[in-house]
Parts: sequence; structure tokens; C-alpha cells
Amino acid sequence: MTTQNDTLLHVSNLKKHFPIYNRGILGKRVTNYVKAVDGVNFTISRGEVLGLVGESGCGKTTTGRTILRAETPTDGSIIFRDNDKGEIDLALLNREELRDVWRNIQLIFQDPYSSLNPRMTLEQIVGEPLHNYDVLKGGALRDRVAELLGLVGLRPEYMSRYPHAFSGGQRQRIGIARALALNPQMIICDEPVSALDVSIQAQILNLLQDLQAQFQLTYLFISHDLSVVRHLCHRVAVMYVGKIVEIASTEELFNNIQHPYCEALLSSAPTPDPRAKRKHVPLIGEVPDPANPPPGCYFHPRCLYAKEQCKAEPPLLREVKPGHWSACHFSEELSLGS
Amino acid sequence: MFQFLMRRSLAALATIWVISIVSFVIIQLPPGDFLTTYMANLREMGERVPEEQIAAMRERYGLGEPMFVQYYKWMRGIIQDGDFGRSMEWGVPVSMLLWDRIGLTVMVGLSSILFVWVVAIPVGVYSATHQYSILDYLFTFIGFLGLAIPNFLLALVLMWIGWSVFGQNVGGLYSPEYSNAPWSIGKFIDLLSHLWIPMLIVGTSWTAGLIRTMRANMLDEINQPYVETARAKGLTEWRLVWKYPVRVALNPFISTVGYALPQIVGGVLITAVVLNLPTIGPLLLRALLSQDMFMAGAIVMILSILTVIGTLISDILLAVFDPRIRLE
Amino acid sequence: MANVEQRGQKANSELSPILDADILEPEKEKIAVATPRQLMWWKFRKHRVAVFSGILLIIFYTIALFADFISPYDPNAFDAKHKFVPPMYVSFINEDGNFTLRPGVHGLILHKNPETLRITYEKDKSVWYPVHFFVRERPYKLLGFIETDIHLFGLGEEAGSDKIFVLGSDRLGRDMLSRIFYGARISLSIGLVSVFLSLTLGIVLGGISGYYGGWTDNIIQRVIEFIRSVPGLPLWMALSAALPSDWSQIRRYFGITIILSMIGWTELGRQVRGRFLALRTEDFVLSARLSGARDLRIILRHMVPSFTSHIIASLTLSVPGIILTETGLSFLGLGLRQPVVSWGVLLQEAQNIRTVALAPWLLLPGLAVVLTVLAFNFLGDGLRDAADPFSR
Amino acid sequence: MGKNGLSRRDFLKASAAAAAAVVAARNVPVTSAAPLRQGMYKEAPMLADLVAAGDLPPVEQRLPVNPRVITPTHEVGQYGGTLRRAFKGLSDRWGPVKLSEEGAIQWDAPDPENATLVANYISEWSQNEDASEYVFTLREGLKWSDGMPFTTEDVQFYYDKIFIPQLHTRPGPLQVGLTGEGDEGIMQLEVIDELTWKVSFSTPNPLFVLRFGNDTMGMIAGPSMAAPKHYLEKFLGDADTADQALIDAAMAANGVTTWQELWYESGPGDARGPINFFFRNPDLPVINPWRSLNSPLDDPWVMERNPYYHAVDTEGNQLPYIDGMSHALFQETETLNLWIAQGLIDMQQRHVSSANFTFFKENEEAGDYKVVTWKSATTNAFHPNISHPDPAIRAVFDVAEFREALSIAINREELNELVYSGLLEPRQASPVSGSPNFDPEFETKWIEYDPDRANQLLDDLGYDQRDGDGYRLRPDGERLAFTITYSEALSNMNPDEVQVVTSYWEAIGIQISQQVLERSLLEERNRAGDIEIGVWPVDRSSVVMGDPRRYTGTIDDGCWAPNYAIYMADIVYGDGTTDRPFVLEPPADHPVRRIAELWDQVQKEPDEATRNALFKEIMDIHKEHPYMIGTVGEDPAPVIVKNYVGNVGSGFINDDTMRNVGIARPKQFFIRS
Repeated sequence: MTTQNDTLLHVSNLKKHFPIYNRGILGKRVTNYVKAVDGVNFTISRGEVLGLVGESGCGKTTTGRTILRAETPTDGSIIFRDNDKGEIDLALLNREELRDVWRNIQLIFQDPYSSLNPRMTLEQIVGEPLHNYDVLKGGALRDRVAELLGLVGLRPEYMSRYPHAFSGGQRQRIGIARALALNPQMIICDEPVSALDVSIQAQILNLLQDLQAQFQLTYLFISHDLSVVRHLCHRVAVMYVGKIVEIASTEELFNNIQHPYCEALLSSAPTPDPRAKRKHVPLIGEVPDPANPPPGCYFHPRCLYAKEQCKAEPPLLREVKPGHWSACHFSEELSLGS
Repeated sequence: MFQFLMRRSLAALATIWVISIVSFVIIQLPPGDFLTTYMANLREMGERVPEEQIAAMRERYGLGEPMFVQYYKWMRGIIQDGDFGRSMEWGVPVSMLLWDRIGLTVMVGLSSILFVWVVAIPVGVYSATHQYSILDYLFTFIGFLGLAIPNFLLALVLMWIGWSVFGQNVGGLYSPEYSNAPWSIGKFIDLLSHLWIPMLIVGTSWTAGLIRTMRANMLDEINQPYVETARAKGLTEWRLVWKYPVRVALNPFISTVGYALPQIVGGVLITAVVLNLPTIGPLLLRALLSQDMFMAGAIVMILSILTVIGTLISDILLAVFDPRIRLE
Repeated sequence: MANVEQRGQKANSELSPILDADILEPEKEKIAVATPRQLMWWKFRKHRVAVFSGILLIIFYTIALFADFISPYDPNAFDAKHKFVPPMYVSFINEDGNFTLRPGVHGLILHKNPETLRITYEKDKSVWYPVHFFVRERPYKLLGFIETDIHLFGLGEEAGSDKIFVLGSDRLGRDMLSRIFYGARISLSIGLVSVFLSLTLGIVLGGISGYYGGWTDNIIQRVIEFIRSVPGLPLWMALSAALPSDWSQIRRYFGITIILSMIGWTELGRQVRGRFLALRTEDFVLSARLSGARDLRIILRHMVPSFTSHIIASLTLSVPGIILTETGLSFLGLGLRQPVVSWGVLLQEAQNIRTVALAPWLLLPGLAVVLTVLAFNFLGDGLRDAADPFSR
Repeated sequence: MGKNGLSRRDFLKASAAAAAAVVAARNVPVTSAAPLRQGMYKEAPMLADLVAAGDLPPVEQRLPVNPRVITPTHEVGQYGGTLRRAFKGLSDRWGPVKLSEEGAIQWDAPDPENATLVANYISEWSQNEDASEYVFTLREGLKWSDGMPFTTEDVQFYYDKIFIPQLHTRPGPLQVGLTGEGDEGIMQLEVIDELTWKVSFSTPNPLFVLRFGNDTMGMIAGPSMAAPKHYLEKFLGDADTADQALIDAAMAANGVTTWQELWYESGPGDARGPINFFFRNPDLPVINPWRSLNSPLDDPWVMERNPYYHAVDTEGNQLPYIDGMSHALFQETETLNLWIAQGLIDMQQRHVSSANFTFFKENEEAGDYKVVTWKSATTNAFHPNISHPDPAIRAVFDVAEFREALSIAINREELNELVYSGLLEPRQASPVSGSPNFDPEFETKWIEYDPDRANQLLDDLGYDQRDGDGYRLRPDGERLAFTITYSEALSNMNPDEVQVVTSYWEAIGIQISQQVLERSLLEERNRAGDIEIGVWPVDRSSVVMGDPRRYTGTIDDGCWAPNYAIYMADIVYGDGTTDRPFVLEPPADHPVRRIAELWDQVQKEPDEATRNALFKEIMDIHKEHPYMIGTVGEDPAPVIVKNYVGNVGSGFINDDTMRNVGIARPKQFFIRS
């Protein structure tokens, strides 16, 4: 991993379990837990773009939201190195303290429709954080909103319009403008383009990339789309059923796969280069129910290379190469990927 | 299914228990205790009551004991002996007065529901299949009108028309010659000839709502692809509509019975007062006006229990028809 | 702060090119900047019946507000010489048989059958009283504070003891028109006051239930389920019968109002809760929180506005139920009573079939009830349809 | 004075005088007419059939040796038919009861002019010099409806098991068997022989017969002072005669759990239980003209003639004429009104209100009936509470001029026209015309409408200052404002009257608010004594001495000095042990003290002239400055009589004291075929 000094966020052993209730004769009782996030570890350096990839339901969105403390973690720590305040464990903060943190960490939502209050004008939406933190008021606020709109490629004249007047892509720009309003150090992008038309996706991705470069932003970029991640991220973490199974720099990961799941995932994704020859590894079977995951390695029922050990012993995430971590008993023995 | 049944039954029991408390509170609500009321009633009728008798009654009804003891005694009486207490006004056990009338109340209520269904389902289907037709608008309007006219007003107007146009008293459930007669075909026919008026009155206020529900459900169903498929297969329009969409549309309809029931009971009650039906309604009103509270409490309780049971039955029916409900 | 400025400066200089978001034509631009309320209004306007109903209700409420100005007579002023006068035809033919532009009424000759004591009236063609407008008569306080004695119309002094009964008179010779107007005050306001109370209860309890969830939610849900599963009318009857009868009419009015709202809040509570539950997980609520909004601001600025329109629609739809219940209770003698004039009280007086057979115009308050209830239903329907202008 | 086609004031002037004469105790026996010769009796065809079939003994053996002879009101009637009537169910017992009750001494009025107390199932009675002993003799051969002989054993049984002397430890107002002097005041019974018994009191009880005539003393609608021992003793759970099987069956049928509850409804001694009240027990032997056939919980409840009834008409026809009665159940009076108009009711007075006079008249032809009018011994009245706990209010009300102002501010003619279609009579709250206590001066006291004088009176009393709203102010600066408290159930008084009177009083500058109470609560409040102005009709105004509680102020349901009434009740009836709190004592020289003393003397005064003079003094106190502000009264009490029903007289007085419908002697009503 990168040096400690550069680390902006250090997530360790993060868990988020949702209780399952069963309505019995005498009311509700908890019968089980959905382990949406189950012991996730990673770090992000300042200015880095970390991709978090996985099939839908693997817990990546929950991970993002838990880091933001939109969800309360069941266990683990989320150390954030604030510019001014030094290291803070987000997992321990109360609501009021979190408000301070959210000045520095922001979220870009997947759905540009539901994430904008339809009863507010652009000015109110984008200005909301500025207003809430008493950063700016009146004309200054308006100017800043205009500026932010400009940043994301929208005309300042639109300020008095309501979201219903905008297309999906435009709305996502509004969401980005809002996230940028307070100059956060880090932005969690929760599948920011998956709800958009393919033609628009590139525009938004470029915008995000530009902004990242321009402001040296740190992104946790959550996506199920490997090609998007490859295009944008410095490093990539792959999640499977609440756990990270492989994490490495983008270059390293795409060229030197260490985990069978990643291999399957990669081979099922469309490649940007049709000429590139890749071994086709089918992803068979269903993603297991996170409430009742299989014993041992969660992936073993779908794994082409599964052995006895995999059925009994859960593999740990370990550094198989410098900067390349994988959670497979047999990473070193298998020769995966292209 | 068993779990579902148990859960619903337990909930119903809990509700009934709360109802019993509410009813007891109603009995206790009027200022003073019911004995003063009782004595006043006796005097109104010309009786003279010595103080000794008042003291004797005070003892007998356990007045002056803590509230929960009185409640316990009252509940024990109901559960053990079906004794709901004594009607102050009538001077006999409440239970002696109620059962006949409860039967008729349930009958009027059920026939009203039947009426509502018989009218609302076909009209709703028609309105959905002939959306925005003149008849559709007409039904909607009539439905709204039925919703807007208070039951008692409709009853009053019908009574007035009956009286001033036909010189007939349209009240009651039987003609005088049948009122004390044993059950016979003649009496039954006579009953039917009187029953349609309260049925109509209670029904009107509910058909509107149900027509709209049915129409909306039908519209949802009728645009489903499977209907198109069936049409493509050459089913006649009539069979097409009645075979599938109606059946499916009926499901949410059944569940409306659950919440319609309490209101229909209320409708029957107020209509019965105007039409002088020998149901429980006029008895309740009279009990309330003369503060015959054991009677009033018992009636509120019995009506509520009947409603809860009715709702339970409709819940169970619904669960039988629509297994999704069970999982909820 | 400095940081922000600095970055802003930088950003300005390196603006990415503005993307080709459309410059809208004026008509579309109008829609683009329309507030949600405006959108709702535009949508509502298309619902003709609802608009008409709304206008009707405004008229009704105006009448209620200015009842003392519009009513020709005191609603409780009796008149032994004018019992059971049928509604009068306002005629434009004066005593000489000539047409005039001024409306007026003919005099009445009273006949009393010596045997049955039945009173009948005959039109006296030789007497014609023109209707005067803005006549000065019994003093009153307009809106409760402006002292005046001007009334919209009346027969003036020249008519002496003769009167105009546009909707007839009742058994004590009281003017039905004035009584219906005054009755509107109680009957229309009881709906609003009660709905307001229901709303408060519903929003507070439903809001708590929906926003916090958990066991509070559970308890409130059970209470709502209980109230809804018990037949209302007997319960309301019992509760109104149990109101201490030595209460003044004002207290009684509020007592009844509270009873009505105790039942009415459940439906609203359920809806508010449902909305809260749905909204709580909406992304824009989360985004507001991440934007540093505190709970109160989230609820008031983000959640409440997005369901007010729905709530207004359901409020409108629940007013008629309350009006009907008040009318029903008063009709049964368990609600309000004389000398308070409400539509229910008026109908209770019409409960008597014999009287109604003699004087069917006593049922007219029922028409007022029906019209009001219909209007509220249509209005509520229109509002409900218009409530969600953002439906995708 | 004829008005609206109704005769007025021609009522029982003579009759009441006759009544007073009866009350004037004579110590000579009062006997019924001489017996008719045997073999001259005729009977109803339905009974003749039974006799022919051998199911019933012949009429001569069923009648007593000397049956009572009743002179028909109009003509000798015909046998047969069922009279259709209506009632409100079990609680409406007084309708059927007053139709058929049988006192030893009973009011009888062959015509409205002649109402007297006569011997009914007894052949004669007598009393001693100081009116402390009374001797009664049964008609020989009198039988219960099951044919069993009626003897003094039945009287003893009644005294021991229903009257239960031990129960009466403290006298209450107007208890017939008590004189109001502690334990010794309780009626003592001595059976002399099979037909004769004597009751005695420790002090003179001259009003005993008068009260006896209006009370069957617990055995409602049964024979006063007797009960069918041979039947009832089987139901005495603690006696040797008990038949447990019968008791168990009766308990089960009536939903009660103890045998005592078969005997009483509310407590020992009320004799309204399911077993000893003929209304509820078809098996109970009676001596009434009709006996019950089913339960009053049934609809209709029906009665059938008693074959052993002890009276005949002047031609020797055994009464009653009518075979049976049928009472249909109704909830709302409205329903009854419609039934009447449809001709479904044959004869009815109870629940028939003068408020619907026009409706009844207009439907006479359609319903094939006539509206016959009687006259209620009632005047509607407002009662300013001169004993109000607030001394300021008391000071206002207890001034004659103030009450006069209230009274003359009422336009009684207009009120009458407005609310009662002019059917009633403007009058002061006073004994009705025809009453022995009738006083034309009293009747017209303060009834002339004179608002100017009313205003003048109030000005002179110091209420001449007015506030911004035009209301008068008391000298202490408070507004002259009162609350009228009333119930919507005011017998025949129309609550509209309160609205109208309110406006009259508002017109003279007094602010009036209204409070409507449920009836029992009104009584409760009246007992508490803090009502400002109460509303209640002043009834019992025919033979006032029979029940003078309206005038002595000791009745529970509306009176003019409730707080003084406690004090007065103590003087008049009590031994100082009433459980009502002693709120207020009347001032030393207050007239109510005199009223109480006078009434105490009246009750014990054996000499008729002295007694009447003492009683007149009570009425004169009221006349001097009425406490109860009467408005209109002498309600015409319409009676619906089907055209084929005969012998229902008109013009009778309608008063509880004279048993309402009972005074028209329903047993001689008949149905023309």
C-alpha cells in the first residue's frame, strides 16, 4: 500500500450487518443478518482514484454509504485524515461531528432523478451545502453557485430552473456541482453514470476526471462496470459478497489477475479493445445470499478452481505481490487472466 | 398459513380486549353513577323509590369499589354467563334484549354488503371496459351523489316520499300482521319487501367507493399483456373480461370489505333509527339518550366484536385467495 | 474560506466548455422555472369540475363568514304570524300587475283552519313589496369587530311586519335562508377545525411513527389499526353522549370537534407515515443530510414540502366525512343543539316526517350538506390528481 | 271561553268538588251499589263458549256475590274485539298499567263532571274519628283470574312479603303506608276475618284514602294491598312453600341468578320483579280486567280478558267488553304518529302529544278516528331558584317585583300561538280550572303582557344601568345574566318554549344563556340546588292535596327552592335523617317556613274544614307572589279514538293523581261491530 503520509482514508475491518426480522406470532424478532459489508480493509491516498467494483448486491454501495456514515457501521474503523483536524475515526462520530466531516467527504448519487429535490431550484440545490454551513450568503452564494454550474458545464442562467427541466445527464452535473460546493477533499462516486445513456456516460466521466485533476480530488469510485473503472481509476478493489477479494493498481489488476472471481468478472465484461484476446471464463451460478453465504471461500461454489480447502477455510486478503492483495488460497498457484 | 391464522386471531383478540376496556369506559363516562340515572328514569315513569332500595342496588353492582374491580366483575359476568349487565331502562338483563336484534342487524348489514357487491362489481367492470363513456360518467356521478347524501337524509326523503306520495309508512322490517308471527314463507317475503329500502340506503354510500376501486383495478388489469394475448386467441370480449381481469381485480376488492365493514355497521345503525327498524341501532340511540350505559356499553362492544370478527373472516378469505398477503 | 476563493479563481480560468444544454423557448422556459405550486395549479386548472367545486366552496365559506350581512333576518327570531311559510317566489310583477325591474314579493294572507288549526297562506296580489338592497336593520358586528347595521337585502320599513322568506320559514316562523346561512358557520367550520386537529395529530404521530420507526412506530400503528377496526359511529355516538351535558354550547362544539378529529387523524397519520417512510430513504433526503442539513431542516424544508400537496388533497377529502358525521350526530340529538344553528341541528328539526310532509322546504339544509360534500369530494379529487406534478 | 272549537273550563268543577267530599272523611261506611239478582248476568261470547265446553264455570259462579256495577260513560257496549294500542316496551309500563290497574279504592268518573273515589274490589270501607284506623271489606266470592278465591290471606301475604313493614325504617315523602312519625308511623295490619281487615296508624292520617286511590302500593297494576298468595308463595325461595323447580325455571327464563331478583327489580319491596308484576308474568293470577298473554319483550304484547273480573255494567253484562288488547312496540314517537294517521291505533292517549294536534286532526278521516281532547292538570313554568347558593342571585330572585317583571315580560298569547298553535291556555302556575283548589285570581296573577311595566319594575329595583350590549347591570356592577337549565324531555312541554321565553327576557335587558341537560342530570343538578332558572311543567294540579309536592317544593325533578326543600322535607316528613346535605336554611321569616309548617299540620288534621283552610293558606302564599312563573297550561291532551270505539269520554282531566287514562274506565270501552 501507499505510504502512510499520503493516506487520506483508511478503512479497516468495516462491517455492516442488516438484521432480518421474522414476524412471529408475538411480534418481530431478529433471526439472521445480511452481512452486506463484512470486514472490508483498504486505504485511499490523497488525490487517488480508487475503484470499487463488484456485481450488484456485493455490498459496494453499502460500503460507500457506510464510509460516509449514511449507514452506521456494525464494526470497524474509518480513519479519515482531515486537513485541519488530523486523523478522525468516522465510525465513532455523532451526528453533529459528522456534519463537519461531510464538508470534506461528499457523495455523487447513482440516480440523478431521485437525488435532486424536485421542489428546489438549481440555486437552492447547489447552494444548499453553502447555506447549511453558513459559508456564503445572498449574492456571494449566488455567484458561487453560478461558478459551480460553470464548472460542471451548465449555464448560470439555469439557476432559477427546477430539476424537472433537465435531462438525466444535466441532472447528474447538478449533483456533481452540489458535491463540489464545499470543496471537499474526497468524493464518493456511487455508480455515477450507470443510470445514464451510454452517450452521456462518457461526458460525465470526462467531467469527473477533469474535475479530479483540476482540484486534486480523491475519489472512491464505485461501479459494476470494469471498463469505466479501468478508464478512470488509479487502483481497483474488487468486492464479492461483502468482502474485498482483490485489490491492486489498475494496471496491475487488469494485467495480472490473482483471484478467480476477478478473472471471471473481467472476462464477462466487454473490452474496449475488441482485438484483445482474452481467455473466456464464464461466471456461472448465482451470487450467494449474503444472509447465508457458503462456508469457506464464498466464491467456491462458482469457482472453476475450487479445492477442498476452499470449502472449509475462508481465505484472507493477503499481499500476494507488492501492492497487490488477493483473497485466494491459491493465488500464487493459479495462472489467471490474459 | 397456521402462523398467519394465529397471528391474526391473536391480534383480533387483543383488539377485542381493548374494545372491552373502551366499552367499560363508556359505561363509566356519564357523571354520577348509573344508579342516579336509573332512579331518575323510574321517577320519570312515575315510580317512587325508597332510599333502602338505592342502597341495596349500590351494593349489588359493587359501586364504590375500585374501577378495575368493577371492570373485572363486568368482564367475568360476560365471559362466564354472557351477562352484559342490566339495562337500567328496561329493567332486564341486556342480553335478553339484544340477541334478536343482533340477528336482524347482521342480516341488514350483510344484505347491504351483498347489494353493494352486486351493484359495484358489474358497474365497475362496465365503467372500466367503457371508460369515459356516458354511462361511465353517469355511474361516477351517481356514485359521488350516493357518497354525499347522508344515510339519514336519504332515509328521511324516502320516508317522506313514501308518506306524502303513497300514504305509506315505509319504516319497519315487517308489516304489523307479521311482526309477532312465527317464521313462514309469507313473513320472509314480507321481510324482503321491507328490506330493500335500508339495503338501498346503506348501499348507496358505499357503492360509489367500491365502483371506483373496481374500475381502477380493472383498468390496471385490462391493459396487461396477458389480456392482449387472450384477445389474440379469439376469446369473446365478454369471456375475456370476466375470465381473467375481473378475477384478479377482485382481490384488492375483497380486502376492502375489512375496512368497509365498520362503516357499513354505522350506516345500518343510523338508517335503522330513521326507519324504525327492529335492529340494534334505535336501541343504542335510546340507551345513549337515556344514559342506559350498561346497554350502550354492551351494544358498542358487541357491534365492535362483530366487526372485528367480520374483518378477520375477510382477512382469512383474502389470504386464501391471495397467498402473498400471508407473507406480509 | 480562502481556499474556496482560490480554487474558485482557478476554476474560473479553466472553465470547461459549456455543454449544449438547450436554451429554451419562452414557453418552455416558463415551465422550467415554474414553482411546484404553479405546476400543480396549472394541472389543477384543467380539472373543470374541481375548479367549479372550489369556487362553490369559496362562495359557501364567504357566506358563512358574512352570514350576518347576507342573512335578511336573525336566524333565531321567531314570528307567530309567519309559521311554515313556503318559499316565496320573487316576482317582477308589482301590485298593479305591471312589470318592474326591481324584484319583490307579494304579501301573504294567513288562513287558520279552526278545526285542525292548520295554517295556510294565500298570495295577496294587491300587496307587493320591492326588495331593497343594503337595508339598515338589526345591528351586528361584521367579522366580529366592524359595527354596522347594513344587510344585503330586505323589505325595508315599508313592509311592516311582512317578511320575505326566500326559502320559507320553519315552525317558529324563523327564516330558513338565514338559518342555513348561519348554520354554514358551524357546519363548515367544524370540518376545518376538526381537520386541522386531525392534521396536527396525524402529522405529529404519523411523522414520529414514520421518521423514527421502531417501537414508537409499532405502538402508533397498533393504535391506528385498533381505531380503524372498530365501527366509528357507535363509538362517536357513545362519546358524544358522554360529553357532560352541562357544558356550554361552545365547549360542546369543541368537544364534538375533538371527538371527530380523534377518529379522523388515523387516516392522515397513516398517510403521513407512509410518506415519511418513503421519503426517508429517498436519495435527495440523504443528499440534504450530507449537505449538512439538520433534522429539522430536513423535515421542514425537504420532506414536508414534498408531501404537503398530497396531504392537502387528503385533507380536502376528509372534510366531508367530518361534516357528514357532525350532521349525523346532531341529527340523532347527540351533537349540537338549539339554540346553536348548524345544518345537523336544522335537519334534526326536519326529522319529523309529518312536519316535512307539511313543509318539505325544511329539508333544504340537507341540500346544502350534499352540495358541500360533493364539492369537497370533487375538489379533493382534482387536488389529488394535481398533487404530483413531477410524476415521471 | 270556547276557543278553537275546544271546550274549556267546563271540566270537572263538580267532579273535583265530589272528590274533595270523599276526602272529607266520613265515619260512615262507603258501600257500592246493591247486588243485582243472580241469573241476570251476561258474559262475552268467547267465555260463553268456554262455559258451554265445560272449561269454565258459569258466570254467576265467577262473579262475586255483589259485583261492582259500573255505569257506562255513554251506552251499554258490545262484547268482543281487540283494541290496538302502542307502547315503548318494557320500560313503558305505565301505559298498560294505568289501563288496567285495580285499587281497593279507585277513581271513577261516569262522566268528566263526576270524579269520585269508589270502592272497587272491596265492598265497603270506613274510618275512625281521627282518621287513624281504616277498615276494608272484600267483595264476597271475589276470585283471582285463575278462579282461586281472593281472601284476607292474600292481604296478609302482601303485607308480610311485599310491603315488608320491617323495610320501612324511615319514611319518605308521600309513602302511602306511612304517616311520618318514625317506626310507629308505619301502617299496621290486622286481619279481622276472611273478608275484613283493618289498617292503623299511630297518628291521624286523613289523606290515606286520597293517596291510596292513586297508588297500588307496590303491586303495580295489581290489587292494592293484596297479592295472590297461592301462586306467589311457591316462589319464596326461603319459605317451606317454595317450589325449587319452578323457581329455577323462572330464574333461567328471566336471566337472573337469585330468587330474590324474581321479586324485585331494584331492591326489596319494589314488587316490579319478573314474577310478581303481571306485565312481565303471564302466569300471575290477577284481578285486572285483562291479563297478560306473553312477555312485553315480544312485539306486540297482548292481553286477554280475565273471565273472573268482578264488575258488571248496569244491564248485568260482565265487564270488560273488549276481549283483548294488543300493544305494538315503537321506538320513536314519530312512528306512533304515523301509525295513528294510518289508522293502526284504536285508542291511545299516552305518547300522543298536542304538539301534533294538526297532524292528528288532518288525518282523522284517513285514519278513521276522532281526536278527543282531555285536559292535563299542568302548567308549563320557569323556576327562578330563590334558594340559589350565591347570595347575589338569591337576592335577585327572592323579590316579588323581580319575578313579576319576569312574568309580565312574557307574551303568553304569542307564545301559545307560536309554540302550541293556540291550544293551551295562558295562565299562572296554579291549580287547574275545576280543581278544588282552583282560584281564578291565582290563575291570572301576573299574566298580562306588559313589557313597559316589566322594565319599570326592574328600573325601580335598581337594575336601571345598562352596559354596552344593552344588558342591565346589578347594583354591584355585574351584568344581570342567568342561565336557564332544562331538559329536552319535559313531558308535553315543548323545548321551543324556552327559546321563545329567552327572547322575551332578553328584550327586557336580562342576558339569558341556555343549558340543556339530560333528564337525570337535571334532577341531579336540581338536588344539588345550583340551577339558576329551572324549567319544569307544574303538574299534579288537580286534586292538589293528593300530591302537593310541586307547591311544597319537595319534589325532586324541578322546583323553585331546592335548597330550602331539604329543610322543608325535614319538617314535613323527616326525623332529621335525610342524607342530603343541608345547604341553606330559609331566612327566619321566609314564607317557605310557613308552607312547611302548614303542610305538616294538613297531613295530621282530621277535621276537613280546618284541613282545607290550612291547605288554602299554602296556596295563598303562592298566589300572593308566585314562585313558579307559569306560562301556558291545561294542555288539551289529545286522545285518539277510532270511530268504532265506544264509551271513551272527552274532557277528562289528565293527571297522575287521577290515574290519567284510568279515570275514563277502559274496562267499559267497547268496539262496535
